[in-house]
Amino acid sequence: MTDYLLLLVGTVLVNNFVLVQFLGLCPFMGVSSRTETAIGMSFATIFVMTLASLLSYLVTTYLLVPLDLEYLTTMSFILVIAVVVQFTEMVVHKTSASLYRLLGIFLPLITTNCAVLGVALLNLRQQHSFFESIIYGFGASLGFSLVLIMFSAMREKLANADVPAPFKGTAIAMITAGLMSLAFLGFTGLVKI
Amino acid sequence: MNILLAILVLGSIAAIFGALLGYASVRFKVDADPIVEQLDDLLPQTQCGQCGYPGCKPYAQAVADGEAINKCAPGGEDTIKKIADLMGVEVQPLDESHVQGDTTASNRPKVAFIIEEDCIGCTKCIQACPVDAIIGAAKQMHTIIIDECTGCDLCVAPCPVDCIEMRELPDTIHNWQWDLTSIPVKQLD
Amino acid sequence: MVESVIERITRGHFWDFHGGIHPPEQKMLTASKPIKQLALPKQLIIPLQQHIGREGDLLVKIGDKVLKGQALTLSTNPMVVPIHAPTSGTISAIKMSVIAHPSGLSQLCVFLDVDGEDTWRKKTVCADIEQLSNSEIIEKIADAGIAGMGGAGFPTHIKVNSKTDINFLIINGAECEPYITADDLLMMEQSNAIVDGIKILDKLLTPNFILIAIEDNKPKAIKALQQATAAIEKIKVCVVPTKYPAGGEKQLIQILTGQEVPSGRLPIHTGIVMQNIATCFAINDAVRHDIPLIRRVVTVTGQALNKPQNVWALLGTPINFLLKQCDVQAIENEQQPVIMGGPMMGFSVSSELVPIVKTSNCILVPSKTEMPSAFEKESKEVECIRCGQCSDVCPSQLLPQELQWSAKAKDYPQLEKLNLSDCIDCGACAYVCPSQIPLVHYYRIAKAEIRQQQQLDLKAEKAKTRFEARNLRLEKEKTARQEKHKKAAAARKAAMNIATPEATGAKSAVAAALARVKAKKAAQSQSQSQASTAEAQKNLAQSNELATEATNPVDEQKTEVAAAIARAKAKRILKQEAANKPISSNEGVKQTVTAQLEVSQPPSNDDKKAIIAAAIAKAKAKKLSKAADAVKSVNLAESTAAEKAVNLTDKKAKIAAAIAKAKSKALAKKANQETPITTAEDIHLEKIKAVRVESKDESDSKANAAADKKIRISAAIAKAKAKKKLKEARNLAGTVKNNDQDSG
Amino acid sequence: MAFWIASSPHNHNQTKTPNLMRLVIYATLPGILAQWYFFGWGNLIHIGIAMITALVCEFTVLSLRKKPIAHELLDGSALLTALLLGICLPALAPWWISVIGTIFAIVIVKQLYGGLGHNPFNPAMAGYVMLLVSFPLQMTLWQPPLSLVAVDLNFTNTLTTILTGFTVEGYSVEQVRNTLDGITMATPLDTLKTNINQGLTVLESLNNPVFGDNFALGWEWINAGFLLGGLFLIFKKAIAWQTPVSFLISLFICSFIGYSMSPDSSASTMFHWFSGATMLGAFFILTDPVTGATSTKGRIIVGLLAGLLVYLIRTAGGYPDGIAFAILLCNMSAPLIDQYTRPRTYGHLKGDK
Repeated sequence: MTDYLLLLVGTVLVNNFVLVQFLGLCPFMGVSSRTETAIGMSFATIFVMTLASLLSYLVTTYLLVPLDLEYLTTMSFILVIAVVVQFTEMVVHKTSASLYRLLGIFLPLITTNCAVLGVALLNLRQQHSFFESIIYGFGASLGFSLVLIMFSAMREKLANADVPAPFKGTAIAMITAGLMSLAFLGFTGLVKI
Repeated sequence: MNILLAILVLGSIAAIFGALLGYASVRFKVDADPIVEQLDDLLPQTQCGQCGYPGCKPYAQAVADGEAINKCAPGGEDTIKKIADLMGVEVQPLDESHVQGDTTASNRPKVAFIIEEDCIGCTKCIQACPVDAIIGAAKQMHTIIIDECTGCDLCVAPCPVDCIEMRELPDTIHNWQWDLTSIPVKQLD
Repeated sequence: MVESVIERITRGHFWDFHGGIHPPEQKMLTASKPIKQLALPKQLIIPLQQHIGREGDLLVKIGDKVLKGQALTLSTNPMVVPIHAPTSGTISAIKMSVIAHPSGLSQLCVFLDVDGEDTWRKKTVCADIEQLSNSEIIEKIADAGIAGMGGAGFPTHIKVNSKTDINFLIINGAECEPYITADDLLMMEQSNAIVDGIKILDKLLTPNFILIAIEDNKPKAIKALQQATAAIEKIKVCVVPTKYPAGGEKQLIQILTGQEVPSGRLPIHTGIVMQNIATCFAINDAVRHDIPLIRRVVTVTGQALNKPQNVWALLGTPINFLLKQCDVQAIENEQQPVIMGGPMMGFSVSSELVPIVKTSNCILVPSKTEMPSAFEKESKEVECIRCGQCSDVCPSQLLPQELQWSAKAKDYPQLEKLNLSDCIDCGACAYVCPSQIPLVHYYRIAKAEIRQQQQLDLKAEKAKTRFEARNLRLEKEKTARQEKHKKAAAARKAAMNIATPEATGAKSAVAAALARVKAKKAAQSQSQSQASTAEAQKNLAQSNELATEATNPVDEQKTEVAAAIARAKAKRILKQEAANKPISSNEGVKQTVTAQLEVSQPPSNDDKKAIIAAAIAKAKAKKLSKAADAVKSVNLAESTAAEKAVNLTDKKAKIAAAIAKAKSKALAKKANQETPITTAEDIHLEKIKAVRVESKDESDSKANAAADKKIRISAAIAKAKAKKKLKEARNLAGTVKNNDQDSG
Repeated sequence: MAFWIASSPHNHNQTKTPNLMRLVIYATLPGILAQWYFFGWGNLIHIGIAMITALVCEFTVLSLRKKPIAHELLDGSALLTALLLGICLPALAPWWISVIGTIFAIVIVKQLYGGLGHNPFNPAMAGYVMLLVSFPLQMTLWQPPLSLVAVDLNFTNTLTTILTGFTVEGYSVEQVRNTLDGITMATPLDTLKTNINQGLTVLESLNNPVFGDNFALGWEWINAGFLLGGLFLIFKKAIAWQTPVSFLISLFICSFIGYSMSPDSSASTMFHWFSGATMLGAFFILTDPVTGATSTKGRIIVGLLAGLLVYLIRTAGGYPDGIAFAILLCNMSAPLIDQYTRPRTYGHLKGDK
């Protein structure tokens, strides 16, 4: 139990996917201009990443390994992720039309969120068990969501700031992300994995 | 043999997922959202036709069908930005070719004004007005209902005697915008 | 609940509101001096609108002599409060003048040259108010022109005419703004009159409790009112702690009752009514002594004055008069702020001619040492450091700094989310801001813009519906027209089938039609009847030629036959037109000549009908306009007496117009000309309702009756004419159809 | 006499931001004096260098942006940033450390966001963290308290060490850092962490002279100095009391829980309060209004969060002191906290925004 908790804390804070491992930067920059959108994106990503790491574990363990087809890992993972994202898109479209419009292109683009493929591949590399995979996927997406929402709140505040013209928009957002990353270094060594 | 197996495995995964998605698309079917109405709500409703469409609703329809979003001159950049947000496309600068008249002069709202001595009662402006804000009959002097005029200036061009001009609405205490610098200060001896 | 509130109050325990500040009070400048009676100024400038609502209708004109207390405007609407002549004199001008408004804009004002005699109009003093019914009292309050004298200027007679159960009547004597002592002095000197006013309010509203709230920095006023109300169980004098803005309506309610007025609602919805001290005094004057609201106590204060004190100022007194009375120290080459109201919420005036109005309680002329920030030419604003002092002092518990960011970014949805509309403009945030940001100013601009945006949205919505209605109408007309064209085409086809088979080629038919058109055109002009015959003959020849050209040159005989037939037809047409001529000329005489002459469309069946309809409508319109003019003149001449009559004529005119409309519709069946017709009617309706006022003759009520009659007659005539026309048109249509059949 | 138009309110209580900044700078004096007394001139020299750099940076950026220079240069905010950074730096760190740190703090963390009032991160702490991550060696050149130092660290010696790396007599920094016993010194927090990792109990490690008689030689007095200054600021209403109070309580509770669970491997509550930069962070950095939360509730939450983070990083993290990181993390979360702790407006029901 403690192990699982440590794994969770480790993935959320210490090895944060966005600020420490620099994965999933595209949606991190793309959908963080408004908190509402960021929260919606967070839920979608948590859903996708958890489900994708679960499914990819199943596919590897029960299909690819027995059949000696490990070289198909990446391909089949992409397939899994694409399906999960597509499914999520439909659900979001059905449940919240406004969120669907707010997320726009970034919703289908979760497919190309490298954090999703990353979590599946890292699960494989670190030889996580079934539950570990799920927790790792969940923790990674939770960490992603945490910083995404915080970042969006900061960007809303920044929208009113008197930023010099060349640094307006994405530039200052990148600098902010860098400073956040700096702050997250404080968690180094918190959990020894 | 190995390749066949690979194809088979991938194919079967794809087939299963495909079936799943197919079911989901039926299960979570969404009716097309009334985007035209939303677009129409964003447009300023001056019905000026500067976009090249006969009114705001037709332009909203056209935007929904893929027309450029930057043709609404009265709405200006605010409207373009809102449409861009709604349509999920990039903000574009206003298409200058669709701007009629002198928009640089001031942003104050204007309404049409008929110089009544010059009016010959030709009814041409009545036919041009998109919101029926001009009253008058043939050979009778026409006049503008100021409250209904949207300031689209569509009636200016058809007038054969050039008796219509666009005038700024006067400042009153009801529409004053707290511009303290504009207050004339008088000397007190 | 109510009991516990009262218990707490009797124990001297009050609730507290969030935030608040303690600016330097400076009330000692004027608090110890009695209210001074001033000499009469030379001229008074009385704005027509001194309250929230609309201007009343003027009752006087330039040159009129008025007596003190005489009404200058008339209230025709509950939101209109009349104004009165503050003293006797002559109306010297009625023109735009700078009014007491932060914008420094002008509004219509009555200029009264004071004659110095101060003669009252006849007063009917009411000895016993118990004999008056509530509605009589309310009428007296309304006629006296009383509007809330604390600042907003809401018409008092609306506020006291409440149907709901009133729990608390709160009399606001808090006067929390620094410097101002007008209510304080009034309470000291006129406590009995104020209590009498409160009794009248008690009679009107029958509240469970009456609370008089006074800040604890006014011990003399508290004492005076406590003595005056000692005998009355229901009235409680509440001594509230001094804190700005304790005198704000919502804040005072919270202090006394612990209740909050829900956002967007009025205190009356929670069973609370609040009245100002000065308003109570004015109510007593109006109801008991028949003195309308023509004067008020004004605190003239500030260290730039040598003799600051409270004065009884007549409404309309220009501030330069007051400043001179209080001995202002003019500073050379220095721009001196003169503030109407207190230092926190008052506004600086732009002209020395700004008059005292019902809501002006203070004229503040600060010196540079006492209020340096009021003299600053350039804003010392620096960036907000989010210190949060503004949110600590905000009595509405808003987040002023976040509002400020959003206001600067013009993010209006966010501003509404942050409840900008609940800001009461008290200025506490700007007072404490270490970055010296003029927060309230930002909010005011944002509020004004939000309000305008809302109006624009409303206008856009209206424009949209109008546009859609227009489109619908145009669409209908189009389909109707198409339908008719189809019918006509079908009729022609049928006619062609019946007619002799190969006698005429299509082209000769066209030629014949052309000839017909020309012949008709010629025939229509009465004066040129001779010429028209000649022309018709010429046309005949032309049609002949045309026919010749049209037919196949190979078969000459056929051509000749065809030409002959065409000629014959043309002749017949000519005859026909000649027969028609008298009718049309008659029409021309009967109707307006212009209407007929300009019509020059090809006389197809439908168009003819339409032309006739247009003519009728036009004629009618003219008649109506004449009637309308008469109505207008009547309206001007006898504005009060004739009003009902005007309404009557208005109604009649409307009916006539409606009849005409219905008829023209039936006739024209939505032909091309409908748009101008309906709008023509609109214009006259519009005119009758109210348009420009320019009349030369002053007719009396007889004229009114005459106008009435005229309209009726004109309606009758129009009806008759329309009937006749209809018949004629049918005949005409019949003949034309016959012609067509013949020619075919 | 002419009329002058202005918007209400016409009155103002005449407080000014520069005055506020100056007050905060004065309030650091007791702490700085204690620092000088126990650790010599090092930090004062760094403060000086940082202040000069800060003014130069501000001047450059403001003139590039064509902003009113005199107005903003003298508002005291840049000086305060430099002061805080200078206090935090190791006394014997080379001069360019404070120069780089200040440039980063002023130019990137403050001015790129638009200057005073717009920066989401505390410039001094961001600069410090950047230095700590980029120059770990120089940033751990801690100097033992003067009473334990073998070399006589007078003003000139310190100055030459900072500028050249050697004292006038030619001792290197490493030699200077050796105590009389010839042991290289670290801060008490550092020492404690290393010792615990090596399996020593707290009691055993407290024998180290660096801890002095109470918790941490010298540091306790520096913290006391900053506590004094902080209380002065609260008394003058220059800072909000909620943040430091909730931060100290949170840190107290966390360390108390830790201490009562395993007294051998956890430092006492008072050790946490009076070592490292606890008081400086609590009263001078966390309370920075620009980067903190604005509502009362938000301030309390930020304080609690900071206390927890400081404890976590100090006890379990890779860095000896967690104040700077904790503050940056709090800066990050402040806007979000603000969004969810908006007070109920008058006349609105709870939850009805």
